[in-house]
Amino acid sequence: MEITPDTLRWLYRAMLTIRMFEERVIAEVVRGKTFGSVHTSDGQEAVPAGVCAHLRREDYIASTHRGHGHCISKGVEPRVMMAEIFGRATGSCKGKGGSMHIADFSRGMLGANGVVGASVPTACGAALTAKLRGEDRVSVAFFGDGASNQGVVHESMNLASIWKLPVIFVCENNLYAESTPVEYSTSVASIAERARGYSMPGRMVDGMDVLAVYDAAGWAVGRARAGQGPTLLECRTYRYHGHFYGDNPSLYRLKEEEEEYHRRDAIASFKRRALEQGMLPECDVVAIEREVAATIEEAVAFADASPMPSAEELLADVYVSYP
Amino acid sequence: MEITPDTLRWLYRAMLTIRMFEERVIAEVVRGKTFGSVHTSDGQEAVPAGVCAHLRREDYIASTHRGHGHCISKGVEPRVMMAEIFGRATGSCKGKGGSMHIADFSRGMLGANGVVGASVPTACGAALTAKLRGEDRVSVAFFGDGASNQGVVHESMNLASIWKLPVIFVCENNLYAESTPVEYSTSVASIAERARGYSMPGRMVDGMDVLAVYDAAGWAVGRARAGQGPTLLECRTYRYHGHFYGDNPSLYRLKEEEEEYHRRDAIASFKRRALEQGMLPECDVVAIEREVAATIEEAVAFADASPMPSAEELLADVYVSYP
Amino acid sequence: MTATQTRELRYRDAHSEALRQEMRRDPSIIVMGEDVAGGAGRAHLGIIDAWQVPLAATKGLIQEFGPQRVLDTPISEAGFMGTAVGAALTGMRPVVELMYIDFLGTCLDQLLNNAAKVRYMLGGQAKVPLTVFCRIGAGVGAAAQHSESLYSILTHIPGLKCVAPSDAYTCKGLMISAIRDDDPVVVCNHKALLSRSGPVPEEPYALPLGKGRILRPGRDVTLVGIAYTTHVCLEAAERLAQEGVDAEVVDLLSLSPLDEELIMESVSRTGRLAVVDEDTPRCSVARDIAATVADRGFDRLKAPIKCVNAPHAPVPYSRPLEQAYIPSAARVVAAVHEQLRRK
Amino acid sequence: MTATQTRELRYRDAHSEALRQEMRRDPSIIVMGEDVAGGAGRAHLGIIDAWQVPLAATKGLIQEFGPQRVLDTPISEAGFMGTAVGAALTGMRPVVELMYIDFLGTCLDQLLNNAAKVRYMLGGQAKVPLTVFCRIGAGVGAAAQHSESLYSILTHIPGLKCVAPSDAYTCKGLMISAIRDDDPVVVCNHKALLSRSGPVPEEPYALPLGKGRILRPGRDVTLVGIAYTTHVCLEAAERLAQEGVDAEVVDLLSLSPLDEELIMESVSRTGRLAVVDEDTPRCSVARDIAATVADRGFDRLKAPIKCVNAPHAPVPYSRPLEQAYIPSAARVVAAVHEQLRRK
Ligand SMILES: Cc1ncc(C[n+]2csc(CCOP(=O)(O)OP(=O)(O)O)c2C)c(N)n1
Ligand SMILES: Cc1ncc(C[n+]2csc(CCOP(=O)(O)OP(=O)(O)O)c2C)c(N)n1
Ligand SMILES: [Mg+2]
Ligand SMILES: [Mg+2]
Repeated sequence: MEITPDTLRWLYRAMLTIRMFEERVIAEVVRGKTFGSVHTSDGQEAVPAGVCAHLRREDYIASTHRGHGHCISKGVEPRVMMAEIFGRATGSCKGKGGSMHIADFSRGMLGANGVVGASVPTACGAALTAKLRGEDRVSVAFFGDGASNQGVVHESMNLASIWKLPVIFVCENNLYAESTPVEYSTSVASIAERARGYSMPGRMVDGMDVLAVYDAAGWAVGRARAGQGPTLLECRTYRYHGHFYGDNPSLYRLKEEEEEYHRRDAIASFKRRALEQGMLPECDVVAIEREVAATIEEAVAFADASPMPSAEELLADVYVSYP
Repeated sequence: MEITPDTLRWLYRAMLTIRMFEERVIAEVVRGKTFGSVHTSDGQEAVPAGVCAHLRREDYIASTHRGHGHCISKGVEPRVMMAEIFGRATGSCKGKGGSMHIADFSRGMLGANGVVGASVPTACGAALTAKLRGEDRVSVAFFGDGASNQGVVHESMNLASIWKLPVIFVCENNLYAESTPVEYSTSVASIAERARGYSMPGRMVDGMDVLAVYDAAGWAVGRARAGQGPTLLECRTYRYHGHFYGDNPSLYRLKEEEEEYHRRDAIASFKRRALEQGMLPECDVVAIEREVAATIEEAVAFADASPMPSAEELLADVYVSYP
Repeated sequence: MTATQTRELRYRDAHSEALRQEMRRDPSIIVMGEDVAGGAGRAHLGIIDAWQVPLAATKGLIQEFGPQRVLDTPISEAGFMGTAVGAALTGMRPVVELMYIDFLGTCLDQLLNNAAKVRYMLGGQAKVPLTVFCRIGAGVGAAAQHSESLYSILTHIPGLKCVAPSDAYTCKGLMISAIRDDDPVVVCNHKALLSRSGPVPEEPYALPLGKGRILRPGRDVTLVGIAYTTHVCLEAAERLAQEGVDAEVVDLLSLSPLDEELIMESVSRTGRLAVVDEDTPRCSVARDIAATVADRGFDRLKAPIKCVNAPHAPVPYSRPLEQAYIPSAARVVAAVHEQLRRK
Repeated sequence: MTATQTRELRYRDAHSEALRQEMRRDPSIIVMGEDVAGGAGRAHLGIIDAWQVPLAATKGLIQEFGPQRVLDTPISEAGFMGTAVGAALTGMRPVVELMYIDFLGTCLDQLLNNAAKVRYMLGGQAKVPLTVFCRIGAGVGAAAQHSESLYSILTHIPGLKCVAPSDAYTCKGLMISAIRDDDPVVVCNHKALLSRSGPVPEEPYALPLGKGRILRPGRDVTLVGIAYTTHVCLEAAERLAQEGVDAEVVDLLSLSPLDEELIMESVSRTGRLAVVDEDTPRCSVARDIAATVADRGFDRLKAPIKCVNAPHAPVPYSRPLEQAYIPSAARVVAAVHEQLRRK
């Protein structure tokens, strides 16, 4: 698949924003600026970046409890995300959703979702809307290896197949669901193989290689836009931190495995390759790194300066109208 | 697979009992002896008979809304079934369950279930018990083509696979779920193909041919007893009546299709073959036919003569103890 | 507009008419569910009609609106309910059939954690104009898994609305309101009412969500009914009238929002309340209403509040047991007698 | 047997101890759930310990009882709940962890239509000795999908039992009873209590299902609390005491069966009732109790019955909102003030 310098810059910026955002979120958790737990996606950056590089603003995505990377890749501003995680009135959900429920409908980001597997049919529904309206919008369902065993995911894939919905099922197989290894929980060597049971194409991709993801996603998105129906992509990836910040993954992961994935770090390897092969000039890379660092700084400053939600928010927006 | 004359007689008796039971149930519905709707399984006799021929009394089965054939094949007495359908105190469930909830734990029949797909994990649980206890009991989950799209069926197959449960998934594909044809609802040419996604063997069988079913089931039951884990069998079959008695299937089925399956009738073709090939002497066949007719007569007489449940039953057996 | 014609229509036909008229009005309305267009996609075989059971609510829709708007689903309640929520979030107005409310557990997560919460937890940026309709109630020998009322669970959930029409007129009007409403609404249709006829205007009309109505004015006791039990209340009121007891019958219609004002106003006149509810008693709508009145209406109460519910038990199959299960006029009368003994 | 030693134990550890002691006693007890033995089957890699979050309820069990009895499941709540029901029907005593009660909707069908009904609808030939434990409650910033109480839904369902321990002592005793009981029991553990310590006997002991307890005797008003809100009631009682109001605090413990006698007896002495319940108000346990008393205890009531619930809204994330969401002692005191104004 052809790739323009603009796209290369976009990919690097997206991945780096995710990485720096997640690292900063952890720092802010430690500083006590957040409530509850956060599930960070650093390590997995190549998947949302490589997929969302093909999406337009009006395309849809539906996300998971580990959704920061999806949001950023779909264009949600880090400042409203950080403010949301800080529980502030300026957050994307006015502070009422938090890390697990960031959404921005103006960007086609239909929401992170804390119930494993539950957002997959949401993506199908958005795809149905697009199809019924005759628009060429597509919809992406991100979900984990653990989610692949949820019944609703099976139901969604069957439905998407028989209705030929323009949806891309992106399974981020980071080898674990909390502490449970995928080879224990999942009765198939590659989750992509399950695609056959739905008569849709499936492909396993190296989720640490953003260009490989970009490539596969381009194919899948192209199929969806052309009315050829759904595709299942399984991206093998790895989360660098625990299931949530505070979880100690060394209780269930081997050091060697962690090291291997760090060696294959999506951002470092992409940068190396881009520079070595002259795909991107060093000045671009440096500029992006500066820019991203500034964006994250600004996001935190914005969040920090924002007020908490006002008391009326407790009862606001339960309904459009009631009675 | 070797087959003894005893087994041949058993198969014929089982199939014929189902057929005559179902035909009589319909007559009794018309006579107003039953409440609610009944889902008859005539036409599909070869599947429960061919499968249950391999089961011992202590093996388990879990069934569906269309469960009469499963019950009969697992040894539940027609008289307690008929009494149950008549809502009598002598029914297998004291008249409290009705057609959709016939069960007989003393025969390993864990219950028909009115929620599509919902009894499939029940069968897995029974298989788990057997496995944990180191017994060589097996468990059969009967379900329909429509049920195959239920999430809980996916979850059950994955679970059975990773735990290597001694369970046989028997999908009775009668081509329709209510009025919805399987080729519309189900995203795969053969449901048996989905077995790959669970790393278990799957096989499609002619469900109108009791010996073919017997053969495949023997293999699957053998695997389960030998600790080799689950198997998926898809049996192509046909229900002669509507979804329930009162439904008019000609609204959604073609006459030619109905005729084709009637031509391939499991009982008639088995009888023809058994007589032609000398597998069974005619006198045996006639004796079985007489015997079955008498069993059904007696079942109705028993049901008819039985009392309705007493008023205390309304509140009995909600709990073992409460408080 | 000419004056509206009113005809006798069965409850089930009033339901279909509401759906059809709304679909004509608004092209963003789609219908989804099992067998809503049985045989969909088989037009090439000459099979295009909707299935006719159990409610026949969608009969004929596929002919008029085509398979794009009348979507047969696989038996995948969570999947299609979730898909409907996704479609609702992005601009469609899905109307989903869940055949029997007993199947709620197969898709509750999508209603509870998605449809009901998404607007709130996303800070108001989303809305879910979803309508779900389903059958409730015992009385047709359908046994434990096809006879429940269960609306108490839906009423419990913030973010959902829930209505239960009691006749053909309210069936049409509430269905139309549910479809037009921008929040998720569950419409509960009682099986025992489906074939009852009543006068229904031809023109579309919307009855407000959150409003009950007084079907029979009275001075001595307020009887509140829900769907089928409204008719039980009316029958009890007749019997009480013969004893000289003048019962007021409130037809609840809307379970969430609750028409507290109507109930309070009635009880403040009668001083006695009995709520008749076919759902099982614990945490039921009946007890919810009783508790509301035991707080706000305490000073007006002349007698204990009575709840007449189904027993704390599943629904039995055998007819005599099933008949004993359903709240009866006799039980309502007995409850009122208890209240009056304290005069 | 020597006299039982009592130590200070955290609520969470009391829970684990109950499970461990029962598993030692009865080999038919198995544990199932997500990450109950995180890393199960990886003994060859030296990874065999149970995961430590969120409750650490199963920590160490796999070492003692092995992967045959401590079964990590895929994320398939309906599948493993249904499997547990099947195992229970055939002689095992499964203890299932459903991490958060908010996930109820993913497996409700198996609880509602199978676990709860199967005994009744099969005419008493089956029993389902199943225990489910789950986390409830807000207060830890877990937002709308991980903070609900929802036990009102379980209480609604005939065939299920439901308990909510309020401290380490009741946590151990009720967990043991739930496991020993032959009916399906759901044990609700409130997150805010998990790390609180209290005296717990070493020996196994069973507290009866269906019994509450009086934690503080009083004459003027009965405050009923559930799990965490029991502590809210105690705090409110302290504050009221300073005003000379003597509140009795009932710790409900068992939601189904309900200890009606205890509540009736208390209210018949105090004449006033306030029920404090973190679940949302409509069709809640609070209103259920209020309705029961509004019938059976009517003659003893001196004031309106008050229910102090969470609002009819999902749980918000941001701390100030979340704090306002949870019923507070201040709200309880205000409710009692309203009752007393009528003296
Ligand atoms: C229905 C449901 N069950 C359980 C959980 C608890 N839980 C949260 S994340 C998680 C693991 C998810 O694994 P996976 O899908 O692989 O995503 P990952 O965390 O690896 O990104 C679990 C079990 C939940 N949120 N929802
Ligand atoms: C969860 C659930 N959804 C819907 C129904 C209504 N229903 C009863 S049987 C049936 C069709 C089942 O089709 P299939 O699994 O193929 O079995 P068959 O009736 O053909 O034997 C449906 C939709 C139900 N009982 N349970
Ligand atoms: Mg994972
Ligand atoms: Mg079928």
